[in-house]
Parts: sequence; C-alpha cells; structure tokens
Amino acid sequence: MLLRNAEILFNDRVSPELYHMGLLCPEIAARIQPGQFLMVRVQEGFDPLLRRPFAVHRIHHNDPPTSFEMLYRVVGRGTRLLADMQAAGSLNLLGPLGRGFQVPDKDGLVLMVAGGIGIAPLPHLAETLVSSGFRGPFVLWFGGKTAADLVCVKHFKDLGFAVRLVTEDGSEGRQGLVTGHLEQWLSQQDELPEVMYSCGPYPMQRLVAEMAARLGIPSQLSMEALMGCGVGACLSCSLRCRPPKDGQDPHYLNVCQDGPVFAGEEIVWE
Amino acid sequence: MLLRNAEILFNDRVSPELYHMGLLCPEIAARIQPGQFLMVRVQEGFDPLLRRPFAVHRIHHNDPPTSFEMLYRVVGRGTRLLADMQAAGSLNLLGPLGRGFQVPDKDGLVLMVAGGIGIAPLPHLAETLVSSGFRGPFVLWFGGKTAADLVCVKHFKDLGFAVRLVTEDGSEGRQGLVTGHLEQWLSQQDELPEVMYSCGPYPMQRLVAEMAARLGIPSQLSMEALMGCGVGACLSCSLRCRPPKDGQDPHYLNVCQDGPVFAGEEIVWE
Amino acid sequence: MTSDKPVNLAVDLGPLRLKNPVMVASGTFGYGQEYAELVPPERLGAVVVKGISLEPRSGNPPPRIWETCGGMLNSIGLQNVGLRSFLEEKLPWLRPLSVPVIVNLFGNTVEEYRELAAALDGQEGIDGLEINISCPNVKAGGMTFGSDPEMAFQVVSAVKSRTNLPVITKLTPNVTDITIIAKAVEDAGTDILSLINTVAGMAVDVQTRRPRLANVVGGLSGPAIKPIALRMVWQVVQVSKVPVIGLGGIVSVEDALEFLIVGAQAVQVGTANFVNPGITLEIIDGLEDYLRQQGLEDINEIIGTLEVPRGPVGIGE
Amino acid sequence: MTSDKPVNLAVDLGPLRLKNPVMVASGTFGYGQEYAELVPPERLGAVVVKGISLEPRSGNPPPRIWETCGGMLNSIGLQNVGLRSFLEEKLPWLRPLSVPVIVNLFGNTVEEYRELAAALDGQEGIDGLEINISCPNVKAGGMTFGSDPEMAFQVVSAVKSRTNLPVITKLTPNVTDITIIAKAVEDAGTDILSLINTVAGMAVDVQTRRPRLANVVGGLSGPAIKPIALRMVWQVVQVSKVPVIGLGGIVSVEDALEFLIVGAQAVQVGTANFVNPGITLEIIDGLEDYLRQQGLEDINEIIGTLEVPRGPVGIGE
Ligand SMILES: Cc1cc2nc3c(=O)[nH]c(=O)nc-3n(C[C@H](O)[C@H](O)[C@H](O)COP(=O)(O)OP(=O)(O)OC[C@H]3O[C@@H](n4cnc5c(N)ncnc54)[C@H](O)[C@@H]3O)c2cc1C
Ligand SMILES: Cc1cc2nc3c(=O)[nH]c(=O)nc-3n(C[C@H](O)[C@H](O)[C@H](O)COP(=O)(O)OP(=O)(O)OC[C@H]3O[C@@H](n4cnc5c(N)ncnc54)[C@H](O)[C@@H]3O)c2cc1C
Ligand SMILES: Cc1cc2nc3c(=O)[nH]c(=O)nc-3n(C[C@H](O)[C@H](O)[C@H](O)COP(=O)(O)O)c2cc1C
Ligand SMILES: Cc1cc2nc3c(=O)[nH]c(=O)nc-3n(C[C@H](O)[C@H](O)[C@H](O)COP(=O)(O)O)c2cc1C
Ligand code: FES
Ligand code: FES
Repeated sequence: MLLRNAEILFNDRVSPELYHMGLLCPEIAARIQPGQFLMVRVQEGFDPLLRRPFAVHRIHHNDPPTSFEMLYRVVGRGTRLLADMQAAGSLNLLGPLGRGFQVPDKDGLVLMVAGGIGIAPLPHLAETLVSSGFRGPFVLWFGGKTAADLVCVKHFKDLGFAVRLVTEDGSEGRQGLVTGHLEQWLSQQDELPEVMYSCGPYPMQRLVAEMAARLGIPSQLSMEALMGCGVGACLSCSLRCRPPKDGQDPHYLNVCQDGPVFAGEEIVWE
Repeated sequence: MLLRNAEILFNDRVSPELYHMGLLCPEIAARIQPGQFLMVRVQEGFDPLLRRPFAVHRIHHNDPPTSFEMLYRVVGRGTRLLADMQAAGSLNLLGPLGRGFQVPDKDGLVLMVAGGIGIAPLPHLAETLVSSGFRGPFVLWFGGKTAADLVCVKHFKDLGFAVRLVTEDGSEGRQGLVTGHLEQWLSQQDELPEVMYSCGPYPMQRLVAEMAARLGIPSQLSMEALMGCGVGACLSCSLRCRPPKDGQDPHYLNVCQDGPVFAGEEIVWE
Repeated sequence: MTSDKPVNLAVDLGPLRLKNPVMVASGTFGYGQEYAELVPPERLGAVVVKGISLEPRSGNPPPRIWETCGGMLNSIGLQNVGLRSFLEEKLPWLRPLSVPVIVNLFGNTVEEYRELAAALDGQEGIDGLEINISCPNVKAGGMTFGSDPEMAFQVVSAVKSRTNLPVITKLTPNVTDITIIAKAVEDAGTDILSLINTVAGMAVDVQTRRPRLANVVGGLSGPAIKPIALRMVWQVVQVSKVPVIGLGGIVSVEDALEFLIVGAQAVQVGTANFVNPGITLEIIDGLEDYLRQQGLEDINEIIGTLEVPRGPVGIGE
Repeated sequence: MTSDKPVNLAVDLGPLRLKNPVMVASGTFGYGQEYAELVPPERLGAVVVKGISLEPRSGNPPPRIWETCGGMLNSIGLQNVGLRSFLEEKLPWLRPLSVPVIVNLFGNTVEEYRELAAALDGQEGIDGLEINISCPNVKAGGMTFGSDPEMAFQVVSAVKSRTNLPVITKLTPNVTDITIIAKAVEDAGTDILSLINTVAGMAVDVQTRRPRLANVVGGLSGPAIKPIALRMVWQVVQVSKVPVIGLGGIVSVEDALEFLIVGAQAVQVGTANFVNPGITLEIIDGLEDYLRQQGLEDINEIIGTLEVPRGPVGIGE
C-alpha cells in the first residue's frame, strides 16, 4: 500500500458517460494484482471529503516506466470532478488495495461476466491470465443497458476471447439481461468453466454466484460497497458473509480488505 | 445588483502575489460606479462556502462589449483558487455592490493614498475623474512592503498623476510608511487637497482620516470587513461609526451596504 | 417520465397556508428588500425577517463571522433596528407584497417576549410570529430559553397569551433531547415548530492565538450542519402534533426534499442565500421538476414518506 | 524567523506521558496494523484502537456510511472482534511497539464496563483505557450513558474501581451542557477527558425516499464538526481539573493547534486518516515548524494560551 501522486497521462471520454484515465506511477503499478483497487482523492480540500474506490483497468508494462489505466463512469460529484481533470495534472492515489482475483487452478474454459462498468477490472485479469500462459478457451459475457456501454471489446478479442454481448435495449448483441442469456448458453456447453469471474451490479452477481454454485464450479466476484478508508480500518464496507464455522451466525467481512473479490459461496445474499 | 457568470478573459500574474483578472460581463460592467465591489464565488461546491469581496480595478469601455478587471492578492484558500483559474473559464459574480467614491465638489488638488492591495479600486476612480473632466492636479501616494507591490504606476502616470512611491524595505521610492512621508509632504503644500481618497490597511486608513480631519478636508476611505452576504442582509460586516445624532452611542454600519467607502469622520476608530 | 401537468406546491401549516414550502430563514435575508432585485419576495412561500427586539440592539463588536469547512460561524449579537423602526421603516415595504411575512422575535426576559407579541398583534401585514428561543435568558445567567423545557414553555405561553397570529417556535439544536423541548412548547400552544437554529461553535486564529469571533463563540450554519438538522427534524416530527418547518444547511433542491421526506411541511433557506442568492427560486422550480419526474402532482404526497427499515434504530457509536 | 533548535513536543496527560500530542481516534485507525505501511505507529503520540466489548459484535447492516458536506455519517454499530480476539490476535502485534496503546471500550450495561476494565487491567502492552460513553444503555431504553451525568458517573466509577490503568473518558457532544457531564465523570475519578465523539445526524436518498444508512441515524465526523468540537473543548477546559484531549474534525496542523491553544493537552485525528493517511505525521512535523516559526521551544508553551477579550461571552443568536 502506497500513498502517491500519479501523473495523469490522458483522460479520454470513450462513451457518453465513460472515461479512460491513464496514470503514471511506477511504484504503484509495480505492485498491482488483477482485481485490486485504488482509493482516489478526487480533489484537494474537504468537499467531497472521502476518497473514491476505482479498479485498475489495465496495466501497460511495455512502456517503461509502467503506467496504468482506470475506466470510470460519471455518476456523481466525485466522478464529475475526475472527468474535468486534464492530462499533466496529478491525482493522489492510495493503493493498490484489497484481495484481487485468483488465477484458475488449471487450464481450461475461463468465463468472465461483466455488467456495465463491471467491465473495469477484467482487462487486467485477462491480460494476466494470457501472459501467465493460460490458454483458455476464454469467454467474456458482457451486458449493458445500451451499445455505448460495451467498451473495450476489441481488446478482449485481441487477447483471444470469445466475446458475447447483451444489451437491455437490444442496440447491440442479444437483447435482455446478460444473466439470462448466459444461463442458457451455459446449459448448452459440454465443457464446464474452470472458474467464473464476475463484476457488475449486485443482482447480477447474485445470479452468477447461484449459477456457479448449481454447476459446482468456483466463482470469483468483485463486489462493491461504500467505503470510508479502503484499508480495513473503519469497518464501513461490510458484506454479509458465511461464518468461518458452520452453525455460527453470518458475519460481516470488509469488501476493501477481505475483498473486493469474494468467492461466490462466501457471500450471504440479501 | 446582478447575479451573473462572467467570462474570464485573462488571469495574469503581475507580481509574486498579485494577479490581474479580466472579466467579460457587459450587464454588470454597465452599472459599476468607482469604489463598488463584487462578491465572487471562487468555486462551485461548498468548501470554501462564502463568496469573496473584490473591488473593481478598471473598466474597459473602449472594447465593446465593456469588460472590467480585478486586481487581487493571493492570501488564502479562495484567492489561491482564483489564481488557478484559466482564461475562457467562467466566474460567478454578484454585483456591483455598495456605495462607492463620490467625485469632489469642485476641481482642485485630488490626493489618493494606497497601501498595498489598497491600490485595487483607485484606477477606476482615477479614470472616472479624468473622463468626467476634473483637471486635478492629481497625486497618488502609494506604499508597499517592497517594490513588487507597486503595480500599475504607469497607468496613473498616463492619466496625468504625480506618483510618489514608498516601500518599507526601501527597494523603491522613499523608505518607510506611506503615511509618514505623506504627512510631511502635506505640511509643505500650499494648496490643500479638495479630497483625500484612501484604501489600505486599517492603521493607514486611520492615520489618513486623522490627517484629513486636522486639515479640515474631506476624506473618503474604502474599508474592509469580513462579509457574509455583501448586500446588507446578514449584518456581518460591521464598522463602528458615529451615531446619526450627537449624544447617542456609536452604532454599527454595514461595510457592504453603507460602504465600502466611508467619510473619515463617520468612523469611530478602535 | 416528465409530464407537463400542473403540480401543486401549496402546503398548510396549521393556520398558515403557503403557496410553496420554501421560506427564507431569519437573519439571512434582511427584511426582504436587500435581495429583492434578485428574488422577488412574492415568489417565496414566506419571508421571515431578521429577529427583532423591543429596543434596537447594536450587536456584537466585529469580527462577527468566520468561515469554516462547509459552514460559517456568526455572532451578530442579535443586532436589529428594534420594534418601532421595524414597524415604521421596514414593514411598510413588505406590507403590500402578496407574501406571508413572519416576524422573528426575541427578548431577554419572558416579559419582553410578551410585550413584543402584544405590540405585533393586529399589525397589518404580519402573518405570523416566529419565536427565537435560542437567546440567552438574562435572568438565568445567560442560559438560553430554548435549552430548558420550563423556560421555553413560559416564553411560548407568554407570546400565545398576547397574539392571535399563528405562532412558530424556533428550536435550538444545542440540547440533549430536542423532542422534550418540542413537546414543552407544543403544550404551551405553539401552532408550528421550526428547527434548527445554529449550532454553537468556535474558531481560533493560530497566528494571533485569539478567537476568530470577538464574541469567542458563535452559531454554526450552512451545509456542514445539515445532517444534524435533518436528524432533529425527523426526531421531532415523530412526536409532534403540530406542523414542522425544517431548516439547517439547505443548499439544494435535494436538501429541501430530504427535509420534506422526513416530515417537514416546509423548509427555510438561510446561509445558502449568501452563497447563491438565486437558490430559493431554484429550489421552488426544482421541487416542481422532482414531482413531475416522480409522476406526482402534489408536494404533500411526499411529505413524511420516509421509508424506514424495520427493527430498532440506535443513536450513537 | 525559523531556527533549528530542537523543540519539545512531549506532553503529560496526568499519568500518561506522550512523546507528542498527536494520537489517532478510535474506530478510524483499526488496530494500528491497517495503516502501518504508511504510518509507523511508533511515530504517534498514542494509538487508540477500535472500541471493544466483552463479546464480539457483528455491527449494523450496510450501508454504514454516507458522505455529507465536509463530513461523513457512520453507523458501524460498534462492530468489533470482542475482548478475547483483541487480546489474542490484535494486541500481540501492538505490544512490542514503543507507542502507548489506549484501548477504547464500551458496554451495554455498567456491569459490562466493569468486567471489561477488570479483564484489561494488568494486560501487558496496554497503557490506558478510553471509555466510550456514547453507547446506548440497554437498561435505559437506548439513551446513551454519556447524555446523563448520573449514568456517566456510574460507568466511570465502575471502570475506575477495577483498573490501575490511566482512564480517559470520551464525551459525546449530543448534550445540552457538556461541562456537567465532564464534571460528573471527573467526580467519578477519570484521569483524562477526551472529546468529542460524533454528532448524531442523518441523510436521505430522495430518489428512493429511504435513509442513506440502514440504521437511519449515524454519527457525523470530519471537518464539518470542528467548530462544535473546539467550542466544547474550550468549555470543558475552563471547568475541568484533569487534562483534556481534543478531537473532532481535525484535518490539518492549524486545526490541531486550535485545540491545543484553547487548552487541550493532546489531540486525536479521526476521519482525516481516511482522506489523507499521512496526516498525523504531517501534523507532528507541522507542530515543530509552528513552534520554530513562533520562536518557541516547547509545545506546552502554547497549550491553553487563548487570548480571550474581556467582557461577557454569550452563546446563541
Ligand atoms: C472496489 C471498488 C472498485 C470500483 N471500481 C470502479 C471502476 O473501476 N470504475 C467505476 O466507474 N466505478 C468503480 N467503482 C464505483 C465507484 O467507486 C463509484 O462510482 C464512485 O465512488 C462514485 O463517486 P461519485 O462521487 O461520482 O458519486 P456519488 O454518488 O456522488 O458518491 C457519493 C458517495 O457514495 C460513494 N459511492 C457511490 N457509488 C458507489 C459505488 N458504486 N461503489 C462504492 N461507492 C460508491 C462515493 O464513493 C461517495 O462516498 C468501484 C467501487 C468499488 C467499491
Ligand atoms: C469591499 C472589499 C473589497 C476588496 N477588494 C479587494 C481587491 O480588490 N483585491 C484584493 O486582493 N482583495 C480585496 N479585498 C480583500 C479580499 O476580499 C480578501 O483578500 C479575500 O476575501 C481573501 O480570501 P481568501 O480565501 O484567499 O483568504 P482566507 O483568509 O482563506 O479567507 C477566509 C475568510 O476571510 C475573508 N477575508 C480574508 N481576508 C479578508 C479581507 N482582507 N477583507 C475581507 N474579507 C477577508 C474571506 O472572504 C473568507 O471569508 C476586498 C475586501 C473588501 C471587504
Ligand atoms: C448571519 C445570521 C444571522 C441570523 N440571525 C437570526 C435571527 O435573528 N433569528 C433567528 O431565529 N435565527 C437567526 N439565524 C439562524 C438562521 O435563521 C438559521 O436557523 C440557521 O442559520 C440555520 O440555517 P442555515 O444553515 O440554512 O443557515 C441567523 C443565521 C445567520 C447565519
Ligand atoms: C468509522 C468510525 C468509527 C468510529 N468508531 C468509534 C469507536 O469504536 N469508539 C469511539 O469511542 N469512537 C468511535 N468513533 C468516533 C471517533 O473516534 C471520533 O470521536 C469522531 O470521529 C470525531 O473525530 P473526527 O472528526 O476526527 O473523525 C468512530 C468514528 C468513525 C468515523
Ligand atoms: S472501507 Fe474502511 S474498512 Fe473497508
Ligand atoms: S456582508 Fe452581510 S450585511 Fe454586509
């Protein structure tokens, strides 16, 4: 965990609500594991007060020194301030934080599921799997409200992913919710996935976890919560989880420290 | 009184701590009287919360549409945010506000006294006098801590002012406090000034008022106070003043509404 | 899902009917005239004027305000023109306007409150009184009337005994349990409650090691205190039988809506007038937009509709 | 006028000596380990750990926090690992460090406070106890111990009767007159006072019309509350005979200095750790710089040096 000012390399609008921000901070970059996140101070001063959590989207190892990217959606005050930032400015980061994705136990079908901005942490995971020698096959199921949400598809294809798109309004790919189409698809596969990685809205995550449980395969879900500190100090970011021992009551784990990635079977869904 | 967004035309550093900001807002510009001020919202959001008061430094009638300038010193949070602003950005202004300077009753020697950033409202007054046909002679006594404080001297000279400079460190003009040299100079003049206009730190203003009173000439002092509203609604910006009738207790007037320009004899100095 | 159907913003606060629920808070809008070029008072739900006393008061020495994070401290010291000048110089300007005028008032003793109420009763152009009980009681050594249920009861009874105007009692937040004071002044007959007044606070200049306010302590207002105000309004609406006006830190239409949703029948906007003089008009328009967006037609449909989860609710960490 | 003479930052709080007056506030710094990569605990004046109870507590359902203007609301619900895990899993990491460790503790009954104090007394590696009396008293229907002088007295007496460790009592700001509570716990024998805990507050989501916190009400912390905290510390130092630790909204060295100048012997930094994890170290360095600038050599030379104008000081507008 480091506290550093990163230089903003670019901050590009990639769809009406989505931005790619490139950041230069080799020390932090060197430590990031797929699925980890950063706590970003969006402005000096104290309004807004709290840092905002963001996944690391991609790492660029090729250009020395190493840089990385965030992909974010403008939803409120903090992300609006981020969107206004200019290249060459600087951004104060705390990170990398949390427990990221685990690589699969062995090679085989790897399934990723993303809903909307839930795509954010998956490219880094995908690149890591490919560069660590996993050979897949890799499949990404990606759902959004509309075509503009479905960003960085080409990047997955370039990595050798089969990409299946779903939009609620049918403007691209299949129409409907990603989970419905995914379930149908899964039921038609001969090979079971080694693991299902997923990031997206809570109801989607829940359905993914349940599918994985029914099929008896591991799921790894990157979860969200409102965060105060990002480091496990404030106990704000609780997620109801199964107790360590059977028979005990459910307890709360910290998304920031025990997660953000959880195994589906850890979570007690509400 | 108007509430408007003005376009920032330029925002130039003119000395280590001083900035000139050009603003385009013809509606406000058309109403400004010399000595009036603006309440400036230095940032969206609510930290800093309150608007900051600034004098109007100059008006540019020549370029249609009319624009105007502020001259400000960076002293704290709000002025630092102002200094970071870029041309083409916009600034929310409330104004023009307050009771400004009165022109002299008749032509004759006009004396202006400025201490530090107290120079800010005087160019607009000087231009107004000249363009209204007053013929002076005009004299500006201008004191600062150091040479870098003594900005826009050329502008006064171009208007036909005799400019006398004083710095505390002697880096330009006479060394010492402006009031000391001014007093000595005044004692050597044959012609008494018609009026003494003054803006600067409280102790300087007090000495100017006392000199004017001793000589029996009117003084007009632009005063400062912490301000909440700038329009007379909150009663924050009180200045202890002589009561309307003799024998009554001193009362508080509002710098924002009853001033910022006061006659020296109105003020009860503390 | 916006529509263009007309929506209703009028609310009833017991004896007081407002064309919309957005009032201005005492001490932050002068006597209405100061902001009139920007905010025509007639657009407002009501105007509450700066607090007045029997005699003029010169107020505290400066400095009287200081900015804090998201807030400001003030210690104006209740400076005001006094009853007579108010009636002769300030009220005549407000009288012809078609907006309810609420006179905020305070005294140093119960007797002074009583006299003021009597003097204001029946004056043309006054539509209600708002009792400021956050003032020090000179007989009780400076303890405020509003922090003691018995003293608060007495003040409100005294005012009620001498006026037929609707009486609003304005509560101070500087108490352990605001519902106790609310109930006391309700028992004393207040028609309406308003809350909160400012929260006592302080700031220091570390260079000079002096207080930022000449009076040392002042009242904190502005968005910093909004969560405190909203909590207290919610506590009070649960026990009170009279309508409640919510205020404290409102700077946006969302803020105003929060107060209405927890159960305030109207809101007052204070410090925000300084920051954005157009804010009251923006809030009024914003309330209409919100109703349209939600497919509603009447602001009363959202008042007091907070959906609270089952189970116990604790205070404190 | 800076010099390079060494300056003294050490302060004595009765039985507790700190190498500098900058502590971290309970609940905002975990058990010291969470921020250790950035803030070596040994640089701090003291570490106050997250509040512990006899049994582990799972805390409130999420959402547990919400950001407000200049502040945040939290309703963690006193989640903690419980006494046993604290002693077995958390304390051993802290024990070898040369920094005073203060254990923040709370109970639902006076008896629970007593038991906790007894269990912690004599544990190696604990240098003091901080009693959180802002917790609901289950026997008094959820009213907090800290809002009633009698209950506060009982809790502190119970703890004092079972420990030889220095006892800090942490006061809640949600009271009419904090000096009454301060005097009560002083009579009960507290060695030190700390204040303030969070201010009760609330926020609402206007789209869903639900509270932002599952618990509805939470505690407000952060710079928004600093003026309130400073005022209360100033009130308390004037009546108290024991040392006072000031906290509430400290985010900068100036803030810390304000508390010291009004008379706090030390400060705690809470919410600011989340915003800028390096802030405690910056404050410690900043205190040194300030002393040098002012030509002073010892932090004790500024404590309680507020210059207050003559004449009466009122509260309230
Ligand atoms: C581990 C983690 C990783 C994330 N990664 C990304 C990412 O890569 N790209 C992206 O666009 N978003 C990501 N999010 C969500 C992102 O943090 C929020 O969208 C952002 O905080 C909103 O800030 P705001 O000020 O614009 O919104 P506001 O609604 O104004 O924020 C108000 C408060 O709520 C919090 N908040 C609001 N929405 C969320 C949310 N969904 N999750 C957590 N806190 C929230 C804010 O942090 C702030 O404290 C991530 C969240 C978590 C927990
Ligand atoms: C009528 C009037 C006209 C002014 N004209 C000019 C001008 O033309 N150029 C210029 O540089 N300055 C001018 N000032 C002073 C200017 O308002 C302050 O320097 C500025 O508000 C400082 O803001 P800050 O946030 O940088 O300082 P901070 O010290 O961080 O401000 C904290 C608070 O104190 C207030 N404050 C601080 N210093 C002053 C001050 N001297 N007067 C009033 N309020 C103050 C701020 O408004 C703010 O509310 C004028 C003041 C008044 C009253
Ligand atoms: C400068 C100032 C003067 C005030 N004067 C009065 C007053 O005379 N009477 C009164 O009842 N409240 C007075 N108040 C309190 C406000 O009416 C209001 O209760 C408080 O500021 C909280 O609301 P806000 O946060 O919207 O400002 C004053 C507040 C301010 C800031
Ligand atoms: C997330 C969080 C958890 C807290 N937990 C505790 C606690 O367990 N015990 C306690 O006495 N105070 C607790 N507090 C209160 C803080 O210690 C402190 O009194 C308060 O936050 C005010 O200081 P600040 O504004 O610097 O944060 C907590 C505060 C926060 C924000
Ligand atoms: S955000 Fe503080 S514990 Fe997770
Ligand atoms: S600043 Fe409000 S009355 Fe002058």
